[in-house]
Amino acid sequence: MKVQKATSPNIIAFCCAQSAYQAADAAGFMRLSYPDNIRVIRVPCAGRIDVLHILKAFEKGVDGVLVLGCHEEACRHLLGNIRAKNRVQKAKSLLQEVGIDGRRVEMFTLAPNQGPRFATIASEMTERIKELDSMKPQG
Amino acid sequence: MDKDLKLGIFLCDCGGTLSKDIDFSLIKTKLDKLPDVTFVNIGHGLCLKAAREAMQKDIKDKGIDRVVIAACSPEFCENDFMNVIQAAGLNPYLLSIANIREQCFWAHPDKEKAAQKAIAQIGMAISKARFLEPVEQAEAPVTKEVLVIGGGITGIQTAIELSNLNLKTTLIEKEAALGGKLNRLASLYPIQAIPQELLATKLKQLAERQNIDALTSAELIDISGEVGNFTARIKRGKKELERNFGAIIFTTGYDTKFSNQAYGFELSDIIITPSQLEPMLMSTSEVKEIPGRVCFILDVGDEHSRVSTISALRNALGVRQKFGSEVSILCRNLKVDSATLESFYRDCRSQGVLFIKFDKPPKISNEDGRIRIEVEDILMAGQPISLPCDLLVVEETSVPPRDSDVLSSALNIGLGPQGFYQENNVHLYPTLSNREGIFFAGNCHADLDMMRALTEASNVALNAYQLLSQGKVTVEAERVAIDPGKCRFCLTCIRACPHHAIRDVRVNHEKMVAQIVDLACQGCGICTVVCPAKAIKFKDWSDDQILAELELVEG
Amino acid sequence: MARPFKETLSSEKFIVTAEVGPPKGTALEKTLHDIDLLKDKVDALNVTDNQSSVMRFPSLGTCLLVKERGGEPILQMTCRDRNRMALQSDLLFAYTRGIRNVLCLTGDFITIGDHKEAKAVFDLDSLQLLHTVRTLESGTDLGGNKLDGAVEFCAGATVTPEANPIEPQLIKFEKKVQAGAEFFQTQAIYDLHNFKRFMKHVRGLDKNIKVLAGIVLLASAGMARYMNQYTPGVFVPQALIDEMATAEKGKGVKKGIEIAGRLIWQLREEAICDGVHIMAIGREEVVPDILAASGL
Amino acid sequence: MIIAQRKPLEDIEAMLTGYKKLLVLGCGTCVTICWAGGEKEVAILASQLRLASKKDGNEPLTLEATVERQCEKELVEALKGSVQQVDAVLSTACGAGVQTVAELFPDTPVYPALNTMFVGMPDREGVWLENCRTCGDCFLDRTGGICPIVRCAKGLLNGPCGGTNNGKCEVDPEKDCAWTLIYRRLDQQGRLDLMRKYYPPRNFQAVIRPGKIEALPA
Repeated sequence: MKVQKATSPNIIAFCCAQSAYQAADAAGFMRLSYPDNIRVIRVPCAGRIDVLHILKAFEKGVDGVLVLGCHEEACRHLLGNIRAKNRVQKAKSLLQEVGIDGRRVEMFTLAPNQGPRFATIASEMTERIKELDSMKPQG
Repeated sequence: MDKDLKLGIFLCDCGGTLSKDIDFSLIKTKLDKLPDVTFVNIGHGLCLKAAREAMQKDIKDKGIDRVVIAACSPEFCENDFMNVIQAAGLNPYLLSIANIREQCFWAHPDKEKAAQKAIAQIGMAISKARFLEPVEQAEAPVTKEVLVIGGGITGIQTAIELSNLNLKTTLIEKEAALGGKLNRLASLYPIQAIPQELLATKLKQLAERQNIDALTSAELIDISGEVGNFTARIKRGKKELERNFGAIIFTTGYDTKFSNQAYGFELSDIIITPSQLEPMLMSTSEVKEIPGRVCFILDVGDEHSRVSTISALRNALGVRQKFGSEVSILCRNLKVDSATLESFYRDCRSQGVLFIKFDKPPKISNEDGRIRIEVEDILMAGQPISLPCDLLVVEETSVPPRDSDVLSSALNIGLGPQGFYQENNVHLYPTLSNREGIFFAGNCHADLDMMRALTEASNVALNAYQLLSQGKVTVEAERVAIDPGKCRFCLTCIRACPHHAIRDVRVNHEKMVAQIVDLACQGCGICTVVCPAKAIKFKDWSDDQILAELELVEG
Repeated sequence: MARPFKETLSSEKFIVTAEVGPPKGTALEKTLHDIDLLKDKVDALNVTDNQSSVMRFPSLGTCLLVKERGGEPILQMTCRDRNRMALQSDLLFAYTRGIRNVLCLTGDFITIGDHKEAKAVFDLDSLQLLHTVRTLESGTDLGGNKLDGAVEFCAGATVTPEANPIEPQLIKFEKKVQAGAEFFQTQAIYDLHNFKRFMKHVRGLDKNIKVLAGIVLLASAGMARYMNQYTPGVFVPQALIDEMATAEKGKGVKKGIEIAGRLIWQLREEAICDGVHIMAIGREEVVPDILAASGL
Repeated sequence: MIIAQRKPLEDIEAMLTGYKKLLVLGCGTCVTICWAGGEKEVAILASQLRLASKKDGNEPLTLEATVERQCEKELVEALKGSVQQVDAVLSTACGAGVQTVAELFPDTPVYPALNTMFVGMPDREGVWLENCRTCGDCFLDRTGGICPIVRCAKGLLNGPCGGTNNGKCEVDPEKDCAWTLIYRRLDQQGRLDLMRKYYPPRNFQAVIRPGKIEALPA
């Protein structure tokens, strides 16, 4: 199916259902506006997010990936968020290897009630990706 | 991915609030054209009873085999809709939800863009739906018996609470008598009772219960098995016994330790710890000479704990009442964290206990068999005070009981930075360990006063009750499952599972492979990711589903 | 002609040896100058073998120069760059050219040097090299074949008194004694308290073991701190670092000479050990000053 | 088990210049367990290669497969169909696996994606340690089960060098000094006499390379 392309850039946010996904909901509750180009994929824990998911996202043509999990020491599964952090680091270096700027992937942590933080992260990441896009050589 | 699917899409405009600016029928028209979409319906409140019944009917009538719901956040509606489609005869996991309320219409004021995003999100949900798989429910039997480790007041109370809930309980205590610290304390806080009398009452209650087996001089050797079906080996004298339990509760409490390194001097006849003072207060006849002035000192090493604050206040009052001595408490800053403790502190003051607060640790010297304390009192603008005293009571720090580390590594349960047991998530699940079916109560994992410890005792008993009361629990069977053919038995998942829910088994008595224990699995998906052979499938968060969602991202 | 080192060892004299480092390349002027300066002031000149795994002019070649100019050379041999065949043939050659002293070392590891990708040989270790010397002396080689003309060497070994833990080091030391090491040269020592304790242990084993304390010239407080942090088995006490720090800018070496001289004086005065081995590391020209400062 | 590590992507790309169709071929045994060349790593490498070539404007075909053991001819043989579809094979196996594929498919170039590092064991998650040099003349009976040939940087047989640094190795302060470990183990077992013995030079030709073992037919 063809869906109309979202306002560029395309950003995928993998959101832990324990925290970040709820923070995204909270942003909606509070009617906080953030760029509509963010596509949320809900996961049970940040520890479910795989380096491969991030790489595949870039294969599909996304411009940026956010990995959003619980604050440190607040993971329902103890170290899921720490694992996610390490995997984001790994993904950054794998992407650098193929010439994609590692700053296109970032991990942030949030609490379920941090709607404003979610909106800020979404906006800042969008700005960051726009800036990186503008630095890309044309043609 | 199944070839011929019958997708049913249910849109909800949330009582018309979402369709104010956007025509949902336009969205419906787009969705209608998609392959495999059998049915698209616009509802005005899918959370209403009538709408649900209609949905069930539609599912049945149209032969829908995958349900996509576009409504509010799955955080609110997922469980409900799972029940709805289950009632319609579908496996509840054949459901995919697009969040078009919180994460679309509520977040994006530009309704056109919000609608575009909604369509994209629905597209992602449809894409995911193609890869959904049923997850079956299964019943797992559980042993309706609980092991409580540690026979102090928390353990005793936990056993009594479990007994009240009709759960057979074995309470083990490594010492020869139950009661732990209650045997050795001179007073209690906040209960105004003689500790030994309170203990006697509790022991009497314990003895009356048919379903509590209290074993003293008993130590845990090891525990095998998983939640619902643990086997504990317990050593009692020369005998060793083996029993099965459905749940295990740690109430091992804490030990105390005086750190002479922090103080820079050793204990003596006139420098003692609270543990040495309490027996003197319990039988004053043993005290040869009544001390004229007694000083308590806190905060020389680390900041004092709740336990040591209470100890200092209780004993200061005890000394004041039993000996009539002059009593001072020297501390950096007394921390009272409840109205009850505040009033206890006021009591101490009104009964003549002096509080001296310092910034710089006091100088303590020995002078002709007496102690001289030199301190700058910050309440008196740092004025130096020279305080002679006959007895100095230093602070003891709480340390984990001696074999905590052995038990924790044997059972794969975590220890926190100070070596006490670490809760699964201290904020959300204060009495849960990282392993299903193993719980903590009392001071083995937190710095608690007695009332708080007793509250935890009843909480934790309810935790165990919830798990065991039916003699069986319903679990999702193989929700996360390891393909034995692909498993290389590299142990990566077994090492990585935060809940120790993966064990090794032999398939057909031949090949060793890892297998997930459904009852212990808490569904985080960490194993799925770490597996280097990609042998682990998380059925309702599979790679296929996640990648299918990505599929729709590009325009 | 210099006195054979073996004779010096059996005399009652307080022994002094100094280290000579061969050049990187073929310009031998400084090395020759150092040899001429020191050959009559010390009992033997000890020539390093690709020291710190840095490729240089060979130890054997430099020993020949020492010999030519009338000095008494000690040939350092490490096991890093040559296998047992090369080591044996070098020993045969050295003997025929009048080199009579050999110091058997394991050698630093390759990666600290300037040929980081080279193969580290280590076919033998220092102890096995000592045995090799003794085997060649008995008229056979390591393959058990009879030699047509044997060798005779005064063979020494090294020890690190400040190694941590010390016990395994002492076990190996004893094995070297049993293998017939005739003298020991130590890693740099600065703390005489520790060194005395080590020597007490050595004397307890065998009163006749000859130990030459390693004296490395300090050039600055920074160098002392660096060695404490990065050179295993070297410990410079804080008091000495502080003392080095009192030196005016550019006068560090002078202070270092003073300290080295004082250490040597005390080692001799209190008869702590049998002699010293001075390692000036590139500043061989100040060795006479050190000797003067020590009263020798 | 054999421990391997992936080569930098840059090196891999340099080998593969000009190929349009590739098979990335994993191995399901040692290199799966050490996270270097199992199905997961094959997927990551293939994804990287696709991303890299997409950036260059190419859209090459990248097939992925993993065999149980790439050093077994019969198991690799089964991949004939896939190999025939591609211009080159990129193997994420150890050197033995790469050579098996090369031998079976002599017409197709085979490239190594990994460096085979050593024989070792997992220490903790994601960390592997070398502890066997495959010297062919096992010495462990004399050293309390700790191999100085591989765990001492210099492979010393008669005790530590002078570089023991608080029980660590002078070559790499992150690593334990093998002889300190051996000393402690033998001391613990009351067997220090083993350390006091002199051990003559090793037989470096215990395995005449290339190694070959012929067992009697079973």
